[in-house]
Amino acid sequence: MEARQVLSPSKKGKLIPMLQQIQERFGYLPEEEMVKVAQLCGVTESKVFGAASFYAQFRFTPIGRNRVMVCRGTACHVQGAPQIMETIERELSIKEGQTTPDLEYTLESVACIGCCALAPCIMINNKDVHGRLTPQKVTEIFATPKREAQDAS
Amino acid sequence: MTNPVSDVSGAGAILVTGSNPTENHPVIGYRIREAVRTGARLIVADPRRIPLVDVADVHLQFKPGTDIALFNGLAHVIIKEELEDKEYVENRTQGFKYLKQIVAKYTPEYVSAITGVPAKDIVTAARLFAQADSGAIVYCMGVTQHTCGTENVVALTNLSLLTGNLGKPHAGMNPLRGQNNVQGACDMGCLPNVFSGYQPVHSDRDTGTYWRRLTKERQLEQVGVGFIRPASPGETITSIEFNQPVPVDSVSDTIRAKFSRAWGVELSDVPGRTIAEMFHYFPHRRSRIMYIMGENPVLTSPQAELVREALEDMDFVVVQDIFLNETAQYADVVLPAASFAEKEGTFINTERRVQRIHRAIKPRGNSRPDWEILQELARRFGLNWNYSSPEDIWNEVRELTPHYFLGMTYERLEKEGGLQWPCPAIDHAGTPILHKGKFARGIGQFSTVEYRPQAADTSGGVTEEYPFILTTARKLYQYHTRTMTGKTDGLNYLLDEERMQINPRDVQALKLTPEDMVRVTSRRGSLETKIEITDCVPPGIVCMSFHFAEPRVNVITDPAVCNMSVASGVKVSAVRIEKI
Amino acid sequence: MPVKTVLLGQGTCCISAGAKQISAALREEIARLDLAGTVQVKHTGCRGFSQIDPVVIIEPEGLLYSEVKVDDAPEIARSLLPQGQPIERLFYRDPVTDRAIPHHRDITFYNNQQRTVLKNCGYIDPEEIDDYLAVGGYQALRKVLSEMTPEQVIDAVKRSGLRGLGGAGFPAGRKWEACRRASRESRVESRESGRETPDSRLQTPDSYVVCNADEGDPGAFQDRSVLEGDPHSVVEGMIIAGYAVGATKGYVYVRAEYPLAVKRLGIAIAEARERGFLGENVLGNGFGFDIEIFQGAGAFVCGESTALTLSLEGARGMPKPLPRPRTTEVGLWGRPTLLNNVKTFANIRWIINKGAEWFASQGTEKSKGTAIFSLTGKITNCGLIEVPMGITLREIIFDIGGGVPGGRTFKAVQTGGPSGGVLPEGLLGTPIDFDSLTAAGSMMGSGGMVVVDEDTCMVDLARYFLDFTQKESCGQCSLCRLGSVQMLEILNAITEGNGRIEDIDLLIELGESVKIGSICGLGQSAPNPVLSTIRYFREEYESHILEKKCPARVCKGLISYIIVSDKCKACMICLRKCPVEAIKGGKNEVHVIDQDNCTRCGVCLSVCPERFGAVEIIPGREVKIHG
Amino acid sequence: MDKVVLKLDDLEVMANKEDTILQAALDHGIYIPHLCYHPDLKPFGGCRLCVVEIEGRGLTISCKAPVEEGIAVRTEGPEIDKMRRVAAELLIVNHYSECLQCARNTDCKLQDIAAYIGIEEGRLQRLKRTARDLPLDDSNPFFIRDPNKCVLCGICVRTCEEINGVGAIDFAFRGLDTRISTLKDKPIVESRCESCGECVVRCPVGALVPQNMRKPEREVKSICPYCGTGCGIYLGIRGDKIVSARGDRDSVVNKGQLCVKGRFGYHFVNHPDRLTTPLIKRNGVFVEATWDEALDLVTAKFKEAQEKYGPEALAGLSSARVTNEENYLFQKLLRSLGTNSVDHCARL
Repeated sequence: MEARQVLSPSKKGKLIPMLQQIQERFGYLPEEEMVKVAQLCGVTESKVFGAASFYAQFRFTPIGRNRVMVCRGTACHVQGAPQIMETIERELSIKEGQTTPDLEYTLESVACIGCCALAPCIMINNKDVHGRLTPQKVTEIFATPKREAQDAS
Repeated sequence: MTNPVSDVSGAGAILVTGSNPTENHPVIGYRIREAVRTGARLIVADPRRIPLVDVADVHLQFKPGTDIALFNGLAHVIIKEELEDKEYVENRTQGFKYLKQIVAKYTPEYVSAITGVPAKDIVTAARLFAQADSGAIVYCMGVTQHTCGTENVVALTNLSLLTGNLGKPHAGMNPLRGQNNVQGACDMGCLPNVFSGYQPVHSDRDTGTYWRRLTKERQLEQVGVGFIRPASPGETITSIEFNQPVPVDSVSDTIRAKFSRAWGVELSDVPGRTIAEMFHYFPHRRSRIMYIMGENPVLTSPQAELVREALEDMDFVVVQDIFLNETAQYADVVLPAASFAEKEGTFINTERRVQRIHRAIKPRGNSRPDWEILQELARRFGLNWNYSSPEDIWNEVRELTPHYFLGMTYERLEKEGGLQWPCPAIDHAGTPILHKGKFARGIGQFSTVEYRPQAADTSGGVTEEYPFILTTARKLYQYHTRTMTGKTDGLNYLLDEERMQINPRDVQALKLTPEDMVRVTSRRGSLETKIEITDCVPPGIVCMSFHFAEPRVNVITDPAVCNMSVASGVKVSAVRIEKI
Repeated sequence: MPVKTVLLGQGTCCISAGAKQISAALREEIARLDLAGTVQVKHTGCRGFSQIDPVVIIEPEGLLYSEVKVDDAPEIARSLLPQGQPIERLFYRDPVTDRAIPHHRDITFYNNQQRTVLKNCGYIDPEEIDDYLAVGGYQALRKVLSEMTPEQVIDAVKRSGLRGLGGAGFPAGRKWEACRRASRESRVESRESGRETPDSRLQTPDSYVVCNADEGDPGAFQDRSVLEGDPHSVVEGMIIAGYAVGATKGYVYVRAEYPLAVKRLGIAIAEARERGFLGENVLGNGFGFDIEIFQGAGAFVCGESTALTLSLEGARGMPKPLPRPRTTEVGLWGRPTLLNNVKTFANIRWIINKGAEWFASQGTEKSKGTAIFSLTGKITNCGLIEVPMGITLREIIFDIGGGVPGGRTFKAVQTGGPSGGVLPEGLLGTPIDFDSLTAAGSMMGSGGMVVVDEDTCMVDLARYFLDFTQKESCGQCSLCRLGSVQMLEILNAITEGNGRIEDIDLLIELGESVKIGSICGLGQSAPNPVLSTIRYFREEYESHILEKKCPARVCKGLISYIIVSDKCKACMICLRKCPVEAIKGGKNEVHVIDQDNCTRCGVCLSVCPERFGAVEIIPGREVKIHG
Repeated sequence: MDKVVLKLDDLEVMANKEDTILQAALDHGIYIPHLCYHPDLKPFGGCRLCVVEIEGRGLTISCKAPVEEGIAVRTEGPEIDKMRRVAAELLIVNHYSECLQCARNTDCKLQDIAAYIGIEEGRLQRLKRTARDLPLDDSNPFFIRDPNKCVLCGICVRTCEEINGVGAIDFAFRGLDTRISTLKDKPIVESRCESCGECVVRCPVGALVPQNMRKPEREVKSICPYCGTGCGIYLGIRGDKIVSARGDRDSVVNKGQLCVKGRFGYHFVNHPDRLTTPLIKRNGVFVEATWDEALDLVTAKFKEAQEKYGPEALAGLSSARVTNEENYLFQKLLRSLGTNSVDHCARL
């Protein structure tokens, strides 16, 4: 029965790559863009949302200017990642998955950055890795830019 | 429908044209989507982006009124690529060589120029349809409600014949009837020229209309007024080689005699008026007394203003209905009828299936089932009617229409979940698929039709003054004139007002905002409406439904009729749109 | 002609440690010293020894400089001058013997390994196809196309005994064979069915080869390292697979979180296409094959074959319940699909080049070849290792990994990530192979190997893994969706001190039900960390529940931070930094933590100067310090 | 159709070759608990309740396992019971279960399962409710969606896709957050939902229920009064009012399916605007009349006009809504009165 279904690889297979491109451009998936993807891929909007919301990569709200990703890999966990997350949450006054009201920071966790030797570690804006962290070091990382942001506002 | 509804599910390819099943025949819409899911190829030929387009392989978005060119174009590709069912064409049809000649010039490029459909889509669609194991054609008013409606059907039938799709499962020509018993009304003889089972009343069973037969020479004076367009020589009918009328004088005489004997009355052979003729443009050609049972022509007829005038002008109007509808306002007497849930009887659905309905509750107040009212009246006219139940009436229908219904007793209908006509004997299983093995007339006739552009001065002709084409449609959440759906709060909640569909590009060009009202003016009349901005309609085309009393789209539609079927060409009207 | 080559690891881990800046600085210095003619700087993948990244290797001497900083660049450049001398201070120091080791071949971390898949990682430039060709790249493909029939290829893979290295260990040859059979049958079928229409003929290849590089296991990074360090070996393996099973199209499903791997793989595919290894006519042989990269959007469950396929099709990656056709029969777009892991494909060229018998001669009776692990956690030598099957856990952890650092005691090793289990010291003799690990209550899985010491709470570790799997549960089946969350809730209660002793049995009952009742491997293995910790460390659960103490001093609800008054120098640092002002005291007044207000965030511990070491964690919450 | 013989517990049964074990069991009156299986839909396999054991092969879910010649299937056993009980308990604990206030009370699959398995309060109390409270969606005038009662069987999703092909809803998010959702979880009325109610009919629990539902006291078979498809329906009656309509599963036309108008558009029958007495227009105003008054007037007027203008002056419009019998009588009447001017709106 499953073999009989007529599937068209050309259109539907582009769904996730298209969503990735959109997120690349907007930082999240705006609703109108998802509707467009549905039309282009020949699926319904609910399917697009169903797929998008299934994958950790996609977001539905605008993202902060600085994206903080806390590694939740095993090595990081046993070296104290939960404390690191808590400290950042306290420093930024947001919870995991949220964005600060001034759109300065978005705090996320990530399955594994892959720097297990540097555990526990975080990555900011997909490039700056801070490793072998302690709560104290975290406070220092967020102290400076936060103050700048406050000054600016 | 030549084939049953359930047949759609297994079709190899489906061509849907001039029909929006998911809104107007939703359950058939489910079947089509189901077919697509299990591998059917779907071709949608429609000026609008109807919901089915979402699952279609090809959407042939042609300009309204260019149906014939498109269908001939498909035939052209099929013949050119030798995709026709050669054995079928050879053994079961005639006239192939004429068709071949006629469609020769309808190359994809030529058709593309007329219809606006990309040439490659025409080729793809033709291949998809012709190469499938079975191809079903599903159509509706979008094909027939044109001044060339019959010719559209002819061109479509050619496709079905070419590909050998008439008379086999999962295929066929499948017009979808809009109302629960429109098929039954026709089958029962509620047409001027036939008794039940299409038994002719008089010899001219062709396109002859009351008016034309009586005053043939005076037709020409009507040219330009456009109420009924005449068949001027060489324009339409004469170029069609379709069902040439057979001389049936002796046949109709015999039939009239049969009914006359059975009913115990003398029967006239004067052709009757069609609906359009009853409300004729000229008062002296109208009927003087109207008996209207369960209809609302004030809303449904094209150029509705004329109908209203005609009704006001008449000597006496009787309306028999379950609600005091818009037409009833013009009645002198209103008779309260029982609804479908309050009586026994049968309906015939679009696939020719006769099915029983049952009385679930008693009639409201003093209302009565229509058949009882009719019997009461008949008796007052001195007719000797003695029906004790709808079953009595049905048995009379069976006896007088044996070739269609003889085998269909109430008992069988009940037990077998309905039967599809013809069912001429008590041991006959009914006929799910027409034309199986053999056509009713013996051999399938290819008929040739040519595309004719809309003249600029006709209602559909687009000019600078009337740059838009207005087409009409129905919507999911309402039904006809809302006499029934308008009584369900939830349906009104989901769709509570008319909004004319218009493409965003036109909106931009006309500098409209979503809240704007517009005035829509045709050569017939004018109305004001809100708009719905949507790319369901292409630029240059606007669409309205006729569900609402206000704005009433039929005040501006074209009442010009098809010369053969006398269906109105409400699908194409040239209009102009102004912001208010 | 260069005389010396400087190899600079540029894997994600190396770059995180600053390898990019070092490279730039080094190149600049080399140019400044006019050494460009004699010294070649080559970027390579990671050499696996993450602990000492960034690493610089000087060939042909084989010198290894560890933990290099940008500031070291001028000195390294100078050492490359004809008269230059090795820089001793940058030599790797063995943590056990504290001896400086100049050459990489002498480092125990490396010389106890047996590198096949990782052989070229760290030696060749992954962005240069010629580097790969120079080490024999694409020879296997040439051989296959010129000398072997698809059946012979499949036979070789079967005889090699290679098992899928994605975790489950299904024999690769059998999978290939099944896929080839299905592919041939379906080709005949679609021709006969007559349902072919003009466009369907164009769009659907007969079958597909898919490389699973959706390495979602937290703490495993071997697939990434292979793709970053030797992408062509995967491409070559896939082309050979395509030839063998009759596929014309391949996909690499790689995590979007691996941008560098995606980039390098993209370069490798483009280069291979340019050189005729990919395309409509591979090496002029008439066989057509091409590869597309698909970036996985982040769902652990997409490691499961049907979920991965659905994901490629643009749908939710919800695994299809059994019974159902195998992916080799009905896979991507309903076509037969060969799905193998990165490492499985990377092994193919060796099997072809060196022969199935050579491959089969390694490893154990039932598990052939090598295994790759990401060795992390409380381990001295953290990194990526490749070892022959059959080696024991003890050898890996102590001989290669150098044991637990900081004089701490080994407690357990967790293998197989969230699907695996925890093995205590008593099981360190377990040999590494698919069956032995499963028998011990763990699994090979995706190759994560996390060593934990006495400071790791086993309840918390189980909770951690379960938290991961329940977040990654696709939500489709009742047992996985609700059962894993229920178990997590119980574990949360236990770690917060609200556990009941009957919860342990409830966990076992739920765990066993989830194990037998879930649709896919994710659910079926989700209880493993819980069940194995209960099995080996039940007393830790009991002390959480009965004594309200976390012996490893991890679970926040069951520990206390205290300031040891003898050690406190009343320096005010912790007092000022405490976010909730729970530390009382003053200048010259020994500080005390108010236990009622303390949130146990750990700031005081991390700010207390190391030389004082006055803040300590003690198990339990009974401590009340008044005044 | 090919048949196979298999053993279900101790019963030897003959089943169609294409059937699944669950279908074969249900056909033979053997109940296997199930929640996400629906005979109209492709099997899903998510609820895990229909687990059985094929002897010699181990556990499998019966909604997806095909019957085979000679297999012996056990529907109960220690392992099956344990797993099924845990699965059922988890579903029940996370189901918002105010049964007496639920429109689906006594007509609920979860209640059936609970009764079959025998739920023990003590065991339930060991578990925590882990699902969160989510808002209701009552945006559609015809039905209510209550995510707190949803068991994520996916029947609504599959119905929307497989039965009517609309696809207005799908699973969204994952893990415990999984829910049935439109685009961005917006109210259903803002989606492409066509309000056909097919999902409402199939929902095994109270997660989808009709608004203002009233159970009928009896049902009468009929045909839908709307379009020409001619769907078979059962009208639900309570007192002298129609309170529901459902598709006739035996109808070859609609196989139990209906559209929004057919399922929910029956209120016109009960509507107070219905004409209940004949009306005669006097001085431009309608006044109520008796049947005799009205019919006598009609007879007189018809006769008068026919005398004045001839029989052709009379014309009748019949209806595409009334029965065949009535249409037949209508044309019979007009033709008997000497005119063939009878038509209806077939072309509109």
